[in-house]
Amino acid sequence: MTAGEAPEGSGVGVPGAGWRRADGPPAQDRERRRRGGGRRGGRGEIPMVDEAEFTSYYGRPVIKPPVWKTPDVPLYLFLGGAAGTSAVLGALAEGTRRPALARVAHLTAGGGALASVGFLIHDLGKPSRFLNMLRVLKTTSPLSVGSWILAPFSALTTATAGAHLLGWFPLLRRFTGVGAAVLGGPMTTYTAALLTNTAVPSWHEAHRELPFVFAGSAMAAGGGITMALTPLDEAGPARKVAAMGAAIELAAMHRVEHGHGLVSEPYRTGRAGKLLKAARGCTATGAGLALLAGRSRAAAVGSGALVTTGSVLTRFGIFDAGMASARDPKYTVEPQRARARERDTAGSGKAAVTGAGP
Amino acid sequence: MTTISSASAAFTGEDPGNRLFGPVPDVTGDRGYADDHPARVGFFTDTSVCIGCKACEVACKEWNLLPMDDAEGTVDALGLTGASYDNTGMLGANSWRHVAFVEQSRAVDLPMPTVGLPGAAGGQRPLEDPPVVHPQVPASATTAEQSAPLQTSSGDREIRWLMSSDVCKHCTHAACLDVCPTGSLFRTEFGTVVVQEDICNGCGYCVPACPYGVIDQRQDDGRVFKCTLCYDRLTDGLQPACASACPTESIQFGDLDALQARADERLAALQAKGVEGARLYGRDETDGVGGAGAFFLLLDEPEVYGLPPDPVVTTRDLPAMWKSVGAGAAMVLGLVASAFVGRRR
Amino acid sequence: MAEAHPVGFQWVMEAKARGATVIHVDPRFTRTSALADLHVPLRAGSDIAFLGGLINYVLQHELEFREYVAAYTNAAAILREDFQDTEDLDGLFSGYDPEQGKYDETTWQYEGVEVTAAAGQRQSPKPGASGASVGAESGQDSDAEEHEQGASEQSGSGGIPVGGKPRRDETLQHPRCVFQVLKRHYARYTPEMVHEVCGIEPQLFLKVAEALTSNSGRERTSAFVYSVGWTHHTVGVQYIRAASVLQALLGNMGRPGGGILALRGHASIQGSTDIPTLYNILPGYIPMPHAREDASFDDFIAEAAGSVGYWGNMKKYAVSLLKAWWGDAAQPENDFCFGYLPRLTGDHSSYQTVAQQIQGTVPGYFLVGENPAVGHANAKMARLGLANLEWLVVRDLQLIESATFWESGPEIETGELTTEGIGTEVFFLPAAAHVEKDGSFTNTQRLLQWHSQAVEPPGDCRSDLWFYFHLGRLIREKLAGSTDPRDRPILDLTWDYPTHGPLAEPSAHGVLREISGTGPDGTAVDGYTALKDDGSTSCGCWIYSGVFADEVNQANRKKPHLEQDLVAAEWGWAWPMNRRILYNRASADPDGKPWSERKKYVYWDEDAGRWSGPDVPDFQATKRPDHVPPEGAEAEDALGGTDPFIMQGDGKAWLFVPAGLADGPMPTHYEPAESPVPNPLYSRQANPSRKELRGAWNRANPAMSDAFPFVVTTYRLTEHHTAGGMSRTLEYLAELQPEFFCEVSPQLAAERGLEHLGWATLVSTRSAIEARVLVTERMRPLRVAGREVHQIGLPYHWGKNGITTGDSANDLLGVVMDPNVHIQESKVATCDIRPGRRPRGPELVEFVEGYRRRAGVASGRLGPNGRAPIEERS
Amino acid sequence: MKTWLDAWPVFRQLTGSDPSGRGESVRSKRTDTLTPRTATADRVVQSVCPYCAVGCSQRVFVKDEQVVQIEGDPDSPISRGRLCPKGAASKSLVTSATRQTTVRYRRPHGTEWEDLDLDTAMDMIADRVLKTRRETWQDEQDSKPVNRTMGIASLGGATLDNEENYLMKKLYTAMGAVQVENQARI
Repeated sequence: MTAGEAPEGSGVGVPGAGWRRADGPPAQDRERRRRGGGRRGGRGEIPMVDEAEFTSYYGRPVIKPPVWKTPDVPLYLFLGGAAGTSAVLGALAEGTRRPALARVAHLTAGGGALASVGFLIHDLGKPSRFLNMLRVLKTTSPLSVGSWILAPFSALTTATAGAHLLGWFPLLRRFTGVGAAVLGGPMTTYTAALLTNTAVPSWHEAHRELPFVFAGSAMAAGGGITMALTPLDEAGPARKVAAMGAAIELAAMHRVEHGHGLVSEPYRTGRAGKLLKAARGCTATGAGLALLAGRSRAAAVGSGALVTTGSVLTRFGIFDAGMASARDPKYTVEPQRARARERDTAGSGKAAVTGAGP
Repeated sequence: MTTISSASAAFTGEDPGNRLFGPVPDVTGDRGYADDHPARVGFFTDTSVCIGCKACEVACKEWNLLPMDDAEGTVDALGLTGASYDNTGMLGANSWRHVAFVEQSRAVDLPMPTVGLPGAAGGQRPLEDPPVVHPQVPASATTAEQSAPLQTSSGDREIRWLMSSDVCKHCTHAACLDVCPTGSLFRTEFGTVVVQEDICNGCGYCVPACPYGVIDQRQDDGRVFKCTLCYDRLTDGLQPACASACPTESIQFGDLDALQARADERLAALQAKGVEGARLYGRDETDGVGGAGAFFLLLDEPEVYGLPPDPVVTTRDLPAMWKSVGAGAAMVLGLVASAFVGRRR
Repeated sequence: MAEAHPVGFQWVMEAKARGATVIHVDPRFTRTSALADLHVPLRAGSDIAFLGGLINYVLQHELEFREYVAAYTNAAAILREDFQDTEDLDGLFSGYDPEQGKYDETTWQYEGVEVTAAAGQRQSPKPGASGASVGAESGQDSDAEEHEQGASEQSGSGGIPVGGKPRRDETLQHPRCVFQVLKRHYARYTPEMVHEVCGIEPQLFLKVAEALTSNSGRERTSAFVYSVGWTHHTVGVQYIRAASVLQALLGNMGRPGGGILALRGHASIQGSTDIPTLYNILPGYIPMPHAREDASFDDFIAEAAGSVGYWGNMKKYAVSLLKAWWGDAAQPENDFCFGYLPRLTGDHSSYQTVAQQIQGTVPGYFLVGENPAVGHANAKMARLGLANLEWLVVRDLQLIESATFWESGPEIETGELTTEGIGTEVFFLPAAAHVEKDGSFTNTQRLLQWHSQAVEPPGDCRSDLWFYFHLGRLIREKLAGSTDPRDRPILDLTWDYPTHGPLAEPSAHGVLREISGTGPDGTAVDGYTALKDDGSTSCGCWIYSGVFADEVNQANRKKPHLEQDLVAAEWGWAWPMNRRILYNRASADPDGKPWSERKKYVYWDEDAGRWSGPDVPDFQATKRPDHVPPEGAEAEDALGGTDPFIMQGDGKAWLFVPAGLADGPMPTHYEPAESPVPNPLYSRQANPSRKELRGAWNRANPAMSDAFPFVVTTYRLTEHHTAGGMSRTLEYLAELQPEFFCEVSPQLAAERGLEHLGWATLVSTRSAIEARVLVTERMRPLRVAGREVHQIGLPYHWGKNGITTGDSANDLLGVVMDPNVHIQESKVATCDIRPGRRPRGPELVEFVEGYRRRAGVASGRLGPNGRAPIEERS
Repeated sequence: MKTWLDAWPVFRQLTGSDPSGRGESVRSKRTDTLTPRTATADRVVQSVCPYCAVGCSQRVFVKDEQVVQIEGDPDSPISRGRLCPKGAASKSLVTSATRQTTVRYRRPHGTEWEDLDLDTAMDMIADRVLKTRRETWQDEQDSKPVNRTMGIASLGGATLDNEENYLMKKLYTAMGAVQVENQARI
């Protein structure tokens, strides 16, 4: 057999033809004893997937699961949303002479913003360099744009909240409140782009719905908190906002949980599934109670609490679902393999990623 | 003085200059470097000649003074992974090169030797002429143009032991670079993607953004690390450490266009020899990341090596994301305002 | 080769790029196999059956390179009538003495030509010597307790002196000519026999035979590459012989792209045999004198020199060496201080020494950059030897297991030894690294390359040059006034090397210059041809002579290869005389013309009147190809124009070895000392003249024992280095292969319930070790002798110290040696394997003792402090 | 003011040629002054790898009398500048933290290592060599002259230089020690 000649009897040209992993039982078809527990928050055990329907490299993740820590980031998402809505509520309450609601809303917004910044900085690998967030302004980075929203927003809301507490500069309070309100809108949804603008399959595929989930969740949270803390007579708008928020959150979340085929699965299974189920329960009952909240303070507090907890659980649920979909190679490989196969068969102009395969 | 709007492709979605997605002939120029910037350089890793010796892993760690880690990136820990001879496990903050090992086999009925039982003709048998040999091929022939098929027959089975040295892809559209909020990740004058360790504050956004799972956060340090394509060596005109060490020149360093031409030749040669499954990965500039600065010749599906089959930079969908973010924000403002309309209650 | 010599493997990849076919023969599918075109899995220990099969294939189908074989080999030489082959005596050659377990080579001679007994047993009566050699005292030397006499100690490892030219039948038809003897010897090595012995399917074997023969001849050459996979056997030397016979038959020797390349495992292992810290040879492969025969210097020279070939100049080389060592004290009257040399009385190789150490008769031991506690076969035996010394000096970079055996050795864990009980006084002197000292390494292509000092050694670290120079200086100072004749050799030594630098480091350049040799006027000589036997020249090692020609350290030449041709003659310096391919006269036909334009290398240039080509001719430059030596000519003058193998007594490549080998003139398949299957060719199971060492510390697994049904073979990994002292202590290498593992096939894993990444215990009559299990299809069961034989792979790098630690594979292996060079058989043995970790502490001793009982082997219990007597051959 | 503003990448984005902030505008001062340690080394020395017998050439870079980098030497016809994992780890071998730099001594039956200065150690070793040599000297064996000692043995590694081997063989033989072995045989 001189060189250059295909070995006889093999002549199969199809890529991967007949080749399969050697008989030796690779690591993934039995639980592997790994040294020590998982690494940072939540990465934990490399999941063992049976490899029947797709190939992976010994069951290892293809992309890297996010290094963001729990509870820091989910809380950062929740507080940012709540603060954003509260800021808007506060400004409008100020404008429609609802002093109690305005005070509660502005205090929630200021506190929420500060806590949100605190968690963001705490999650940084090098917290001492948090100012580098304002070193550049990159439209390609939701976190850069977000930082340029969060920084002024938290400055304005803390100023407004401070003015409320100390009673100084009532007129200035009105302007900072309006400023905060304007930024309050984006505050509720930029964090969605933060999650969706990654390679994490379950987040990326839902990049059109997640902003609306975050918007709804933020309204539910902001409305819920202010509703609970404000006397019934002034809490009307808060109640409405909470109810509307809950509705949007439930609707949008349903799309996310079912609308994207395989990559929606992590939202329905495992820890994320349980969290989101609980979240749905809380939000739904909270919204129901909100209808009665107009009449009894207890109902208002109950509804507010429920809706807010629903919002928090939704954030944690979405976070866990993303982590699960990143750790399991199946969610990255299968959709991409399907996409590549479609394109190959369609023979569309765009050459397949895998170059001129035979 | 350019206006901010030119950076607004991310918002508006019109992206004539392919600033977010699609092929970019001169990515270095697009990132603001003067016209006389060096040519874009990169790696072509020809896994068909890789002998899995891991010299690249050691040379990289020695040059960049990286800490020891086990297959999960846990510093100063040791662990047998059971993944054939790969105990590095994956690319990470402390392993900027990772040699993957995949053992494959298939049954084949043992073919009789091509020539009938020799010995019929006495003495020296006439020899069919061997393939043309190029006597003047220089001593340092870099590519193995016509090496023989890659699966080795071993008794009644054919065994293939795939080995491949994985590295950061230095993408044309690098998601890690796009999402980095501090400007630590940047495009160098050589067209490579590098983390500026004096800027990175460890926000970790680049880690889930990378479609290949390359960059990672170092546990006890907080910052992220990845292959810099030996940016410091390049400034002095030196070849990267891994490419200098690689005994069989499986890792080839050079100008990207020269490497792409050489890779096409190599692929054609292998396919002509009937090497099944040979394909280039990351060479095509119309792929999801606009072509990679470090691309590969693989012998099987990318996912067999742990690589994504059809990676797309997340920045491609960013305009759509900003749209729905904007819509969501407006909705919130609108609905909250609507909550104040109507009778005061 | 890709595993242990990866950077050398780039040249295999270059050859493959130019269309070469790469065939890898190995029990295991390794990283080399992954890049080869063909992997031939064979049973460890059956290589001679495989190579014999190829020889038989070549002879049966008349595929040998006929003109080459007729002109350049001893194929035509006719043997004596009383020679009998293993085919006639069922596995023995004629002349075997069962009690001594040794051969008498007289019946192997060429007919009508006496081989001076230098190579044979001294006690065999030597017929009247014809030719120039002066007969040594003849007479039967029959005292029974004659020390074990390995024939090879006599001959060093250079060519064997043969008294003149044998009778030849150029038609190669004579029934007793070497060619026909060879044909009969290998007639039974058919493809079916190869399948029976090696487990290689006949079609696969024919594929290899076809590829090898079609790629040899005038137009094309094939090369063999081997390493310790061949040498670590009780028939190791015969493995290499089989490849030499095959390559000589195919005409691949001395030609570009041909030959046999030994891939040696250490930076200067070739240097360590050229300038040998070995017991049986002096620098330049001059044999160490033996106690009995060499009453006089001339006898010693006569025995070792023979009359034909370059060994004929033995006296010039020996005199020059003695002058280099003892300078002015060496005069013709005192045979140039020949009497100062200590004499050998038999086999003093490393394992014999360890056996003596265990008896406590060897008080002092120097370990210089070696780690026997992990790297020696039967590492437990080595540790017991260390425990019974008086004093031990260890020089190394790290605290290796051989230095800390008294504190953390495995025997401390089992209680066989106690720290307080071990009386060895241990000095650990830190050594300088390769960048902290000047010096030369000799690589596996005989190339001397200089490494220069980059930085001073830190702290107490010193080079070994420093250590031995100053040790010698101290000893000489302490003996300064002595009148005891025993001390003369030390005091007369030339030991005045200039020192330099803050640490008083002796000049390595100066030492290399002494090695290269100086002429009468004290200036450096150009090469060994300038050496005289009248004491006017001095030369530390004749084969290195010329490395300092023109007072330039040729080993330090660093001319970039891109400014030279492919031979790159101006990089470093290859011994001898910077020649790169040995015996390259054979790359031209008998008339001096290249065999083919494609393989043109060294050829006779008629008008220039000399041999020329890209390499230094391995021949007298102006000797015409048709030169016929005059009657009675001496040394190289006795070689004709068609005698390329200038070191051999008859100038030919030996298909048949008339003298010089302890276990037969032709390679014959014998089973390894520990084998699960019977020898299908002869009733003789293993090599009849193998060297054994009996004692409680070195029990042997009985052949075909049910207690030890599996074959185990050891090997190295790319990421680690021998006993691990230079790799398991480094972070970046330790993490690449972090744990000791064994490789088993899925079938064996299923049969014994072994789990991937689980633990396994391997047991032999020596000890039991534990390893992680890697189940892989790269290990395959083979059908051998009608039954399925499983093979287990064990890398042997691990030990107790360093970043990655584990049990040592060498604890499993015993010591049984090749009779010629006393190398241990560590590439094939038998063992048992079972899931789970091994017993700890004293239970381990009981556990292994249980196995010995079940296998019917004598007890392995040790006396106090691990002592146990050496048992004579029962 | 101008220089302070210039130091702020956002300003450079707005005014420079890299508005998206992904290249030239976000470079830090350290990035602009990056140089490899081979360029700032005091000297380069050609050496040969101490591991296997292929004999790959190495370039050793030294800075302030410390080895800062060891990599392949492109001039070598054998290795053409390439190295294997062990050869590439030569810098770790030379600068390993666990490398011993002081003499260690264990007294007979001792339970731990003690310190000893080098000159004393050398002197003690020389005394022991002479003592053992005297005690185990053999003038002859079976009435044949041997003039040797079987009491001193040596096992040298094969990473020793030729010059070191030469002095060892020369000294041992002159002392009468014959049990001199090395890794070439095992």
